[in-house]
Amino acid sequence: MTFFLAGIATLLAAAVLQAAVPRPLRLAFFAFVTVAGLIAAGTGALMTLLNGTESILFTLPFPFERATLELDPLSAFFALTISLGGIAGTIYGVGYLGGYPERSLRGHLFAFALFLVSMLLVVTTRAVLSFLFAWELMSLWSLVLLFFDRSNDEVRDATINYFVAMHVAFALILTGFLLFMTRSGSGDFASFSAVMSDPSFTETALLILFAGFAIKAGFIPFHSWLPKAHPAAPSHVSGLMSGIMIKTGIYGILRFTLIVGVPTTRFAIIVLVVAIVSSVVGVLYALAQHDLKRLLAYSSIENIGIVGIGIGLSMIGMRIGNGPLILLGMTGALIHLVNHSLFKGLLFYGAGALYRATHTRDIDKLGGIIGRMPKTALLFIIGSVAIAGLPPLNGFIGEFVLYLSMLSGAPHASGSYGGLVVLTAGALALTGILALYCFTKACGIVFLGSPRSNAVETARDPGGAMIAGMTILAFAVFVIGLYPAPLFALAVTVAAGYPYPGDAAAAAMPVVATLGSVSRVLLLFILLFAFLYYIRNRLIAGGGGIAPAATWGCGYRHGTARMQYTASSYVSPLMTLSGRLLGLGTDLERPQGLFPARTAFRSHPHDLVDDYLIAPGAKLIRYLFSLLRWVQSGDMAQYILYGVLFLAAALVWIMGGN
Amino acid sequence: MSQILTILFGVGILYLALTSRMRTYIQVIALQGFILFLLIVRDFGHIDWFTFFFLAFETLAFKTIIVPVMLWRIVERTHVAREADPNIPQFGSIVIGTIVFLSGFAVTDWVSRTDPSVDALAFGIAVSTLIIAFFIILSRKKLITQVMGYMLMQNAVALLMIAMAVELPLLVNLGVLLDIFTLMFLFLLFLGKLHSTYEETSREKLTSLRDQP
Amino acid sequence: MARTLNILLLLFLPFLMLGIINRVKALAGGRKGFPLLQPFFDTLKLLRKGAVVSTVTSWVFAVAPALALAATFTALLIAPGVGRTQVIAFDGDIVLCLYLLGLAKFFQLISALDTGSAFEGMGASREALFSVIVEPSLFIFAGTLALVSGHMSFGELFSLSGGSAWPTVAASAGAIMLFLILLTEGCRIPIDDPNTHLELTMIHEVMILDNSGPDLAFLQYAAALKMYLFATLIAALILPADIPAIHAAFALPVVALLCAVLAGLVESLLARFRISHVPQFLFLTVALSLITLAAAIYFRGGVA
Amino acid sequence: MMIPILLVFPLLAAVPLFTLRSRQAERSVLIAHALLTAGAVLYWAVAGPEEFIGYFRADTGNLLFLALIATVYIAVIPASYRYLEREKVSELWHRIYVVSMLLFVFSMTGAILASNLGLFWVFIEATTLASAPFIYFERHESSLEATWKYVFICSVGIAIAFIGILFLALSAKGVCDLFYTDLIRNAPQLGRFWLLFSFPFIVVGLGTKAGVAPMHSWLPDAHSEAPSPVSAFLSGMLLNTALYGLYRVFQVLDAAGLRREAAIFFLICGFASLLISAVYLAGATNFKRLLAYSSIENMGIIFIGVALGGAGIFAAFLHLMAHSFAKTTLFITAGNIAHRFGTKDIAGVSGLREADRPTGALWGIGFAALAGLPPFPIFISEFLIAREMVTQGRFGLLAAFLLLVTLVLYGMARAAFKMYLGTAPETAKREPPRLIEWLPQAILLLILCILGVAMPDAIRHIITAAGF
Repeated sequence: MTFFLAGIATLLAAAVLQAAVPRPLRLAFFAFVTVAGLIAAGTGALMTLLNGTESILFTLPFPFERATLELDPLSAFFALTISLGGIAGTIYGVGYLGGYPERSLRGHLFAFALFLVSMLLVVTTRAVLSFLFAWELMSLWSLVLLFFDRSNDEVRDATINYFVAMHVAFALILTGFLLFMTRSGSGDFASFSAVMSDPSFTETALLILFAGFAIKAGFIPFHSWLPKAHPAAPSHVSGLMSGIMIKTGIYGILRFTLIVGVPTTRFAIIVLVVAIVSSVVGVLYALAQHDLKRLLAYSSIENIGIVGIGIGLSMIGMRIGNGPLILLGMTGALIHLVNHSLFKGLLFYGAGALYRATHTRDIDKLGGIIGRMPKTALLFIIGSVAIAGLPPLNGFIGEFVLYLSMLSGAPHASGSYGGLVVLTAGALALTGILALYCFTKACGIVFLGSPRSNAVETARDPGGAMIAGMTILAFAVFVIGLYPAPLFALAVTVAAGYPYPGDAAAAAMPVVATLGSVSRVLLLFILLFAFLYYIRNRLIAGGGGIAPAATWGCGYRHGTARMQYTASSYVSPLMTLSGRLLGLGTDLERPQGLFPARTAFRSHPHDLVDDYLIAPGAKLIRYLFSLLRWVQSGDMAQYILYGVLFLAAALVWIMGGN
Repeated sequence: MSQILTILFGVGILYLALTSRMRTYIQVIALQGFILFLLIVRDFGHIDWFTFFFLAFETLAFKTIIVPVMLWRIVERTHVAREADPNIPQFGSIVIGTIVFLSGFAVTDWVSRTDPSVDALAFGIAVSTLIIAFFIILSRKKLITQVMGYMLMQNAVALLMIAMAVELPLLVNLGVLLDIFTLMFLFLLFLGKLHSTYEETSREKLTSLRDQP
Repeated sequence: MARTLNILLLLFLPFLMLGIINRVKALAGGRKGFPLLQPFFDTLKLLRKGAVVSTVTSWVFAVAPALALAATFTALLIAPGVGRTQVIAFDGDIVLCLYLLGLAKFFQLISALDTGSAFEGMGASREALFSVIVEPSLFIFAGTLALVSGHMSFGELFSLSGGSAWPTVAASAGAIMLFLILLTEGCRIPIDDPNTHLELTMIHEVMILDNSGPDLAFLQYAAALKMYLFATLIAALILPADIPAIHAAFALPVVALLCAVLAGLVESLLARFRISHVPQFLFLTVALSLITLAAAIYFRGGVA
Repeated sequence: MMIPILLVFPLLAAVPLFTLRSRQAERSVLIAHALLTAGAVLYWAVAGPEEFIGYFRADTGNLLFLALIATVYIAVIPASYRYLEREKVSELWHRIYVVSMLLFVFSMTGAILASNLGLFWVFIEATTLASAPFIYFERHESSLEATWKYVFICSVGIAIAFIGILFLALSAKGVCDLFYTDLIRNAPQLGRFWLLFSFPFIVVGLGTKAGVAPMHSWLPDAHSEAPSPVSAFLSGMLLNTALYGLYRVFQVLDAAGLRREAAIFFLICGFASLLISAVYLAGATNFKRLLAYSSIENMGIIFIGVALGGAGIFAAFLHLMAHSFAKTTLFITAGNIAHRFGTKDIAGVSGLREADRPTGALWGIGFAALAGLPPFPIFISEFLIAREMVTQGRFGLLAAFLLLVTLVLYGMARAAFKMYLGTAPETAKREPPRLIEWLPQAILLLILCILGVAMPDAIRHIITAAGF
C-alpha cells in the first residue's frame, strides 16, 4: 500500500512539476517521473497480490468524509494492469508527443498523469461517492486527452459522442449505486453485500450497473462511442483507452459480482449472451473497417466480449456450482484482459507510428510498409498474431484457459447448461478464426505487398521512445505466451475470491501443470521452426540460392499495385455471406453512355447499433423536441399566457380539493 | 355606497371589453383610479393617518391623473387612436367579457363560502378585472394597449386589497406604490423608444428574439 | 513405441494419401496414374532446388513456409495417432493443436498477401473464409465430446464410450463432418481443385503460386500433413474404445488410406462447386456438429 | 450596524456621482461598494446575526445569499471595467452603468436582508427597475426588444406575486404580519385555504424572476442582450434572490403541513424548466442564450432539490452556490469571446483554444463545472438529488431527471466543443489576453474546485443553514 500511495503521489507530482520544466526537457522529465510512479504503484499492487489485502482509511472533509482505499486481489490485479499498460503508454506517448515540438503540452501531460491516477483510484476506492468521483475524473481526463488534435471535425464529433456516452454510463452507474446505497444505508461497498437478500432487487440493480459499465467497457450494443473515440484520439491515448480504460468497465462488473456473490441465472445468461454477441459481432465489424484504428477499436469490442465470455461462464458456474467454470472462466477472463491491454496497446501504438509516418489511417492507401518501417511492421505483426489468439504468444493463453474452463466445466454442467457452454466454445472459436481473418487483413494489406499510394513513400520507422514503448509490450507478449504460469497464479488469486465450492488453489494446480505442458510444446515448436528455417536457408543456398524476380502475374505482365487485393476485396466473400448483420454499404456509380467518363465503387462499413438504435433514437428526440418548437416563439403575450395557464390550472387543482 | 362604486368599477371594465378606442381605455383607467381613491377614503379611515393620507394621495395623483395623462400623451404622440384589429372581433369580446364576469363571480361565490369575511362583490369584480386585464394583455396587439392592460391589473390588485381588507405595513405600501409608478414611467419611456425605433408599436414586431430547438 | 510409430507415419503416410487419391482418380478416369509415392519424391526434389523469390516480398514470405510446417507438424504430434496415443498429451491439447494450425494459416495468409499478387490475395481471402465456417464446428464437436466423456485430452476425447446409441451417432456424424473438413482443409474437390491450371478457381494452390524450391516443398508437406490430421481424427473417432493395441496400430493407416480412397472417389464423381456455393456446403459441418451436440444433450438426460 | 451602512451607501453614493462626473470616481465607488458588501458578509459571518428596524435581518439563513452577492459582485467588477473600457461607452452611459449597478446590487441586498415578505417584494420589483437600463445598454433594436419583454413579463409576474402575497396576508390576517419568522412560527394557525391559494401566484410570480418555467421566457432574451458582466449578475445573483423569497414561502407551507402540495408545484416548475432548457439547448445558436437556457435548467434542478426535501434542500443550495460561481465565470468569459470573435453566434466561434488560451481553458473548465463533472460541487449536488430521489423511491422522477440532464449536457457539449476545438476564423482579434480578463474567473473556478473536493465545515454550515 505504501508503494501504491507513493506511486500515486509521484504521478501527481509528475502532473504538476512538468509544467515548470523547460520545454526541451519536459517530456523526458515527465516520462521519467511517471514511469517511476507507475513502477511504484505496480510494485505495491503486486505485493498485495502476493501478500493479501491491504486497506487504508482517510478522514477527509465534506463531501467525502470517509474514504477507503483498498487493494484486494481484484483491485491489485487491475492496478497492476494499469501500471504495466501505463508504463509502455508513457514511454511511447513521450516519443509520439516528441513530434509536436511547437506545442507546450503542459495541459496534455497534466491530463495524462491525472488520467492514470484516476484509473488507479477507480479500482481502489471503496465508497460510492469517491468511486463515482474517480470514475468521472477518468472520463474527463480521457476526454481532454482525446481532443489532442483540435483542428479536426471528426475529433470534435467523437468527443461530443464520447462525452454523452460517458454521461449516460454515469447516469446508469449512479442509479445502480444509489439503489444499493439506499438499501444498505451506507455508501460503503462493503455494506452492499448485506442487502442481497432480495434477489429481484439485486438483479435489477445489477442489470442497471451492468448496462452502465458495459458502456464503458464497450459491449455491444453499448459500444457506439468506442469506434468513434478511439480513432479520433492520438494513438498513445487510444492505446491507453482501449488497452486500459475500458477495462475499468470490466472492473466494475467484477467488483459487483464479488460483492453480490452468486448472481441470478438470468443475469449470468444476459452477461454471457451480451459477451458472445460483442465478441462475434465486434470482430465482424472489425473485419469490415477500412480505417486501421477503427478496426482496432472494433477489435477491442471483440476482446472485451471474450473477457465477458469468461465472466459470464464464471457467473453461470457460480449459479450451478460448477468449479471449473467459476475458477477457469474468471481466470481466463482476467488473463485475457491483461493480454489484451498488452497487445492492443502494441497495435494502437503501431498504428500511431504508421499514422505519423504516412498521415493516413486508410488501409487501402497503405501497403508495402514493411520495407520502409521494418521495426514497426515486425512489432505490429507480433501484436496481430497475439490478438488473433495464436500460440506461442499471450493471446493464446487467455483463450486456452477459457477453452479449458469450458471443456472441463461442461461435463459437470447439467442439462442445457452443458449445451450452452459448448455453444459458447463454438462462439469463441468463431471469434478466434474471425480475428485471425481480420488481422491477416490488417497486417497483410497494410504492411505487405506493394505500396498502394504515395502516402507510403515517406514512411520511416519512428524514433527510439516509440519503438521502446512498443518493444516493452511485444516482450511482455512473448513472455506471457511462453511462460504463462505466473500470470495464471496471479489471476487465480483474484478468482479465488469468488464463491467457489472447494479449494480453489488446489483446483488450479493441475491447470498450472497443463500450462507447463503448453509451454513445452510451444518451445518444441519454436525449436522446430528454427531448425526448419535453418534447413530451408541451407537447402536454398545449396540448391542455387535465391533468384529475385517479379511476383508471378499468371502471365499478365502489366500488374500494378492498385490491382492488389484491397482491404474490402479481401473480406468481401465474408461480407456477402454475413449480409445485413454486417451492413457493409456500397455505392456504385454505374457507367453511363457509350463512352463512360467515370465510374466508381465505394464500400463503407455500417454499424447496426448506430443505424437502428442510435440514429432513430436521435431522430425521435429531435422530433419530440420539434414538437416544442412553439414555446419560444418570440411573442410576449404567448409567454405570459404560459404563466396564466399554469396559474389557472393550479387554481382549478386547488379548488377541486387537490 | 361602496357597493355602487364597486359596480361602477365593474361596468367600466365591461365597457373596456367593448371598445377599441384608446381614449376610452384611458378614461376607464382614470375612472377606476378615482373609484379606488373613493373606496380608500371610505374604507381605510381607521388606519394611521400617514399611511391613509399617503395611500389616498398616491391613488388620486398617480392612478387618476398622472398615469392617464401620460398614457394620453403617448397615444397622441404615436397617433394610435384605436386598437387596430384585435385578435378577437368586437362581438366576441363582449361574449368573453360576460363569460369572464360570470366565472369571476363563480370563483367569488366559491371563495366566499370558504371564507365569508371576504367582500364578495369587490372580490368578484377585482377577479373579473384581473381576468379582463390578462385578456387584454394576451389578445391586444398594440403595446400601448398592453401597458393599459397592465395598469388595469394594478387597479384590480388594489381593489382586491380593499376587498380583502388586508393591511400591509407602511414601508411596504410605500415601496409598492413607488415601484409601480416608477415602472409605469419606465414603460412609457421605453414605449417612446420603441415607437421611434419601429414605425408601429405592435407586439408582432417584437419577435426577433426567439429560438428553434 | 506407439509414439515413434506415430512420428514415422507422419513422415510418409501423408504423401501416400496424396498418391492414393491420385491413383483412385486415375483409375476412375481410366488412366494409370503416377506412382503412389510420387508426391514424396516431388517434395524431395523440390528440397534440392534453389528458390525464385519475388522482390516485393519481405521476411514474412521467407519464414512462413518453415513456420507453417513447424506448426502443422507440432499439431500432428498432439493429434491422436496409432491406437489414439499422442506423442504429446495434456488437458485441452486439442485447443493447442487447432490453434497451431491457425498459426500456420495466419502466416500462409499473410505470406500470400506479401507477394502483392491479386491472385494470391484472392486465394488467401477464400482460404480464410472457409476456415471461418469450419473452425466453430470443430470446437463445438470437441466440446460435445468433452461434455459427454468428461475428458479433456485429444485421445480420450475421441474415444467414444457410453451406453445406448451415443457412440454410433457421434461417430457417424463426427466422421462425416471430419471428412468434409478433410476435403476442405486438404484442398480437394468439391471445394478446391489442386490440379487446375486456372488460377482463378484455385484456393490453396493459388496462395502458394510464388513459393518455390524448399519453401514449396514445406508448404506442400504441411498441406498433406493437415489432410492426414483429419484422417487420424476420423480413425480415432470410429475405432471402438476397447480395440486391442495391435489392431489399433494397423487401424490408423488403414483408415487414413480409406479416407484417401474416398476422397479420390469424391473427386472423381463430383465437380468442383462454384466458389459462392462452397459456404453453403460448409455449413453442413456446422449443422453436423450441432446435431451431435443435440444428441449429446439428449443422451445425457435431456434439457433440464 | 452593517445593514444600514450597506443599504444607505449605494443610495448616497449614487447622488454625488452625478456631480463628480469622473469615470475614475465612479469605478472607485463600485469597488468600495463591492468591498463593503464583502466586508459586511464577513462581519456577519463572524459577529453573528444583526437586525435593523425590525424589517431587515442578516443571519445564517441568508448569509449564503449575501455571500454569493458579494462574490459575484467582486468577480464582475473587473469584467465591467474591461467591458466599459473596451466598448468605449459615453460619459453618460458610463454613469448609467455604474448607478444602475449600485441600485441593482442595492435592491438585491435589500431583498435578501428584508425579513418581511412584502418588503422583499418591493425590492424584487426594484431589481427589475434597476436592471432595465442594463439590458438596454447596447441600444440595438434587439436590446430594446429584450428590455421591453424583460420589463413587461417581469412586471406582470411580479404583479401576480403581489396577488399571492395579498392572499398570504389574508391567510395570516389576525395571526401575524408577513415576517418570515412569524409566518413560519405561526404556520399551523394560518388559514390553510388562502395559504394554499396564494402559493401558485407566488410560484408563478417569483418564479418569473427566478427564471423557471412557465414564466422563464424573458431570460434568454435578457441574458443574451445585456452586457456580459450584467448577464453574469442576472444569472449569478438575481435568480438566487428571487428563489430566496420563494423558498421562504415554501417553508411557510412546509411548516403549515402543506409540503406535499407545495412540492408538487416546485416539481412541475422544475421539470418543466429542465425540459424547456433541454429542448432549446439542443438547437441553441447563440452562446449567451445557451448559457441563459442553462440557467433555466439549473434553477429547475434547484427547484427539484427543494421539492424533494431532506438532503435535497442542502443539495439545492449547494447547487445554487455552484451555479452562481460557474455561471458568472462563463458569462464573463462569454463576453470576452464575443469581443474577440465579434459575434455571439456559436457558428462564428471556433478554435478558442488556439485563439485565446486562458479564455478557452475557462470556457472548457466552466462547462465541466456546469456539466456536473467532478471535482466541481454540481457533481455532489446532483448526486445528492439523485440519491434523495432513490431514497424516496421516486424512480420515475430519477429517470426523467437523468434523461433530461443528459440531453441538456448534449446540447451544451455540442456548443462548447464546437467553440473550443477547431481553428479560429481569420476575423478573430489577435490581441493577447489580459490578466484582468481571466484571472477573476480563474479564481472563482479554483474556489469552486476546492469546495467540490474538500469543503470547509464553515461553508458547509452556511449552506446547510440556508435551508432553515
